[in-house]
Amino acid sequence: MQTNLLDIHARLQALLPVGELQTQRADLAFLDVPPSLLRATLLQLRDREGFTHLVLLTAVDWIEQEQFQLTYLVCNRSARLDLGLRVRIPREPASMESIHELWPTAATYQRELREMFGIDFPGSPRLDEDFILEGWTATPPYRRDFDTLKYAEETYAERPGRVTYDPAAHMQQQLYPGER
Amino acid sequence: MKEELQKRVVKGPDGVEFEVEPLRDYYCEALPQVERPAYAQIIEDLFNWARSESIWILGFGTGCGAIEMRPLMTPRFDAYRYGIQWRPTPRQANLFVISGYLSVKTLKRVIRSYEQMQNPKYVVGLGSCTINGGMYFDSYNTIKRLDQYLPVDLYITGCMPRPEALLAGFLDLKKLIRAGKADGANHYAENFAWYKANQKQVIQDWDMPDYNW
Amino acid sequence: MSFDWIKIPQALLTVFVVFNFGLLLNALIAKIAARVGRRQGIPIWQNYVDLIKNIGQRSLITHGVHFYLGPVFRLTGGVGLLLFVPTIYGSEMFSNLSFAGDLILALYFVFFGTLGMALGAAESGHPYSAIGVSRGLSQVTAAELPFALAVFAVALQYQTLSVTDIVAAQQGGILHWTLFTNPLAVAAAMLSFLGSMMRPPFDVVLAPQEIPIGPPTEYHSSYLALLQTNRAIFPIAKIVIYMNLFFGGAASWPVFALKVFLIYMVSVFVGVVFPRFRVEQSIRWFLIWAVPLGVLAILWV
Amino acid sequence: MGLFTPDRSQYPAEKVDGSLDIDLSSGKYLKLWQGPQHPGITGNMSVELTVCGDEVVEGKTHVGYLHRGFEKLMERRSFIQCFPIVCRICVPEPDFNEYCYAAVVEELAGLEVPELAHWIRNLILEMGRINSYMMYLGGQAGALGMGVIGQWTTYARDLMLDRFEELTGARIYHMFILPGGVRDRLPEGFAGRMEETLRELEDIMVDVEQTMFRNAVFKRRTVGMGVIDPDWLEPYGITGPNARAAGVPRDVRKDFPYLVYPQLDFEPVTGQDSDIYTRADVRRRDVLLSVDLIRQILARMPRGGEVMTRLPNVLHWKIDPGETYIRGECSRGEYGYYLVTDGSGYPRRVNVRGPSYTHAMALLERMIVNVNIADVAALMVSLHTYPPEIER
Repeated sequence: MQTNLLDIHARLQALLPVGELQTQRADLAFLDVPPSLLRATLLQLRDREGFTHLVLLTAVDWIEQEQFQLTYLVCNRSARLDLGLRVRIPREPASMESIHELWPTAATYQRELREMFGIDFPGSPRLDEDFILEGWTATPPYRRDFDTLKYAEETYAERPGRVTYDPAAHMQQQLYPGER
Repeated sequence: MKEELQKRVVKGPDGVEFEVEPLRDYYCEALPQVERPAYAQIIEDLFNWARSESIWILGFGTGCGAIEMRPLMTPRFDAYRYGIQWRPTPRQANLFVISGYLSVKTLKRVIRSYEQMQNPKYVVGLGSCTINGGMYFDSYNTIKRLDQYLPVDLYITGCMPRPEALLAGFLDLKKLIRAGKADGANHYAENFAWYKANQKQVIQDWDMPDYNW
Repeated sequence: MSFDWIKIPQALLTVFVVFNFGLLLNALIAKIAARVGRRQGIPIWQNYVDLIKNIGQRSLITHGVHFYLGPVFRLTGGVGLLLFVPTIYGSEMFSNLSFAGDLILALYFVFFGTLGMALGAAESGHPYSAIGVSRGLSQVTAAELPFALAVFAVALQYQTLSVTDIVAAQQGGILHWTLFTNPLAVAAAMLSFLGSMMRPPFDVVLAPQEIPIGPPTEYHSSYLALLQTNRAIFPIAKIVIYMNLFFGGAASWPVFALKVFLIYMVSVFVGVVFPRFRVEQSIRWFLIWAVPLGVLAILWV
Repeated sequence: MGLFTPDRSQYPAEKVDGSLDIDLSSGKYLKLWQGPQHPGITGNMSVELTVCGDEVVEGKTHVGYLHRGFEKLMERRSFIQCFPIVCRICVPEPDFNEYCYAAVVEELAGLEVPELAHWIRNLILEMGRINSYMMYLGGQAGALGMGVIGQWTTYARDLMLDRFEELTGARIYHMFILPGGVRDRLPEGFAGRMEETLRELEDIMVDVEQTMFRNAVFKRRTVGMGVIDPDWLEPYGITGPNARAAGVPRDVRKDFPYLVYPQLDFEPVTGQDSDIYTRADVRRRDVLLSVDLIRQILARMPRGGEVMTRLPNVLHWKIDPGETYIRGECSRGEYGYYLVTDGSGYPRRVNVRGPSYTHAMALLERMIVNVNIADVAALMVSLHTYPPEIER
């Protein structure tokens, strides 16, 4: 019998108090998990339900709610299902349990998150080494409150003569000249 | 400063202890010299002709433009016909093709490679990102004007430039060299302080001496 | 013993001719290799331009005294090899400074250049140079072994250590060549020849994809020009020895050009379509295939 | 192979945290940087090698030389403004970025794509796959000193780029697949010219097979070298040809069919031995598979119809809150886009999942231990990684 995400969710909910399932497609759904249960959920999914492939681990900055959302997307290749685990952690101080023992490749993702979002993963190998940036001292660049345009204008010399238009305003000027 | 660059005492394999000062031992801090044409005009003309007909490109693909360098060296475009070829080491190369956008991390390596090249040396900037930032005008990690950091002899526009554009650019560069106008290395040596100030402004992690060939 | 002083300018003339021939031949070989890759390849005069350009580079950096010695020793190896071996058989003008025991000297000169590079590359302090030179020395040693065995076989066969005498013994028809009188020695020597021409599959010494570009990593400007000069002379000088020992020598320049070209082409044909061996693989290859042939060649005699 | 036994007795001891205890000043070890200025590296990245004699004791991958901050740049560009920059994320195979971005936006915006556009997209992706493999084959042979293969395959790639140019007007960055469809139909007589190109390509592939895959020295250098243990597939997230060469038929085109792959007739190419040779061979056969797929697509494609759905005013295009993930099988493995929208005219967060990310970092660092310096370049190329998609 073909397993589907609802069955898996039901089995998961019987064991752990995870959140509701939000189905995006027949083969993709997202699930809210409290930070403390993440490891148990991942272990259950990996060892019992066959979600052995960690597709990606990334973060979304919900600055309005002072939270980071960590997305752990795991995949079951034989049943052809994807499940995204959404973990909300506070933005300051941002810290999360490392999962590099479950998937060695997660260490790389965690290094990137550490550098780009400033999220700490205690125990993850080589976490504080420079990964992509070198000698970065400003706000971690992927945070929403880092303004890349402003930083670029302040740091890098500009060639005079370059103009930037706002597309909407520019097209209005082009198509309906005279109208304000 | 990084730990491996600090002055320290090291015990060699034969048990002798000696002092290592990496910045002094591994790098040379003598500033670049302005080296003017030294011979009679007719000999310099001969040399300039030879330089223009034998352009050795440093094999350093700094950005996405590097992908069009391979077709340039293969049957369709075959730049070998014009005396252009690759050299894997900066010591033997004359031309540095900055193939596209430069992130700050690469810029540091580019400066080092450029300083290791021999005078006369030329720099060609490829693509709109070396001219004014191009697509990445608002990126926090790429420079917008290459000529602030290195003396550029020639720009080839496009995103990315086609191999035909590259060939045309190289022919233009040949004309510059033959006329003796491609004098970037001396310009770099003359305005060394200005270039270094610009470079240090963007490279946060400046752990090398000012001149390191 | 009287010495004919006119021999010195005559020998230098030989060097000059061989130098030009080598530059053109290298370009021709590069063109042939380019044709295999469906390219047109470099112009035939490109090597001259490169040479002039490298001499014309303005900055020169030195890493110490031995750094100078590298290219100088290398070039001495090539020129010395050529000077003490008769280039054209029967020509007083182009028999150079050959003497009765020149075969031993030639063997020595073949090795000389690599040793010089070892000095220079070690002084340059670049790790890739050091790795390249250690590979080069071990590979050249392995490649020279079958050649030395073949040379002993030939020397035993003709009972002389003079190259001129060996060539003389091979005159009088194609069947008098060592190629037919002692095929085993020739086979061993040709295998060794592949190894010493710095072409695939035995060019791990220079391998740009691993250790760009091995021993000459730090050499530039005039140093590189010296190395390029050697690159033109040394293969030809080496081929001259092979030609004299195994292929009946050359009695005139056209025959010389043809034979050198053909022998060179052997290594090119093999080289164009093969990837390179790792150094321990190539050493094993020489020990398994070439050395037994050399031993057999000595036994044959 | 005798000389290089995996005898670890003379190797450095491990520290408590699992890293090696390497005392550089003892003179026993040498630190070598392979890259970024190095011809034996795949693109602009570097590997920091610690060698003992001729053998690598430890390798660390360093990336970031190509970082432009795409994911940040896309957050301040509207959905249609993102479309021209996404292809620049991965240079040798840009079309997958266009497809994944278009698909991910279409799913969240609820756009229906016309049937013909699906076929044209599929055609472009397969053409791009051939290009990418051609770069790989040349690089793999070049890393072992066989430059002539690179000449042939780059020539074949140029032929395919001609077809791209005819179809899209550009050589490298095509910017053809945009959210809602594709820019144009196939030009008149395209199928015939494509067939000519494919024939020439097949001829070149025969040459490549003869000179490269039946070459004794090539076999000597690659067979049994750089083996990926099938047990590593899950922990290291290995996908694509690297996994298929280990005997696991893991192919997104089959497992999670997208575009018109369900209507095409093909079987994923797999190998058995999981060494460098097998990986190269799997990719060579994958080229032939792509050639076959292009023929099928051109033969079965609908003759007419729309190629573009009607978009809302792109200057004021807002997408409702949501998040999704779209994957496709690029030449290196699973390529995916993760998009989060928050109801504004700009993406909240885009994450690009390139297969090189895991292959070049964690996997390479593990595989490079115990390898001869001479094999490092070949090993790295055989994983087929493109640095720009690691750091974006």
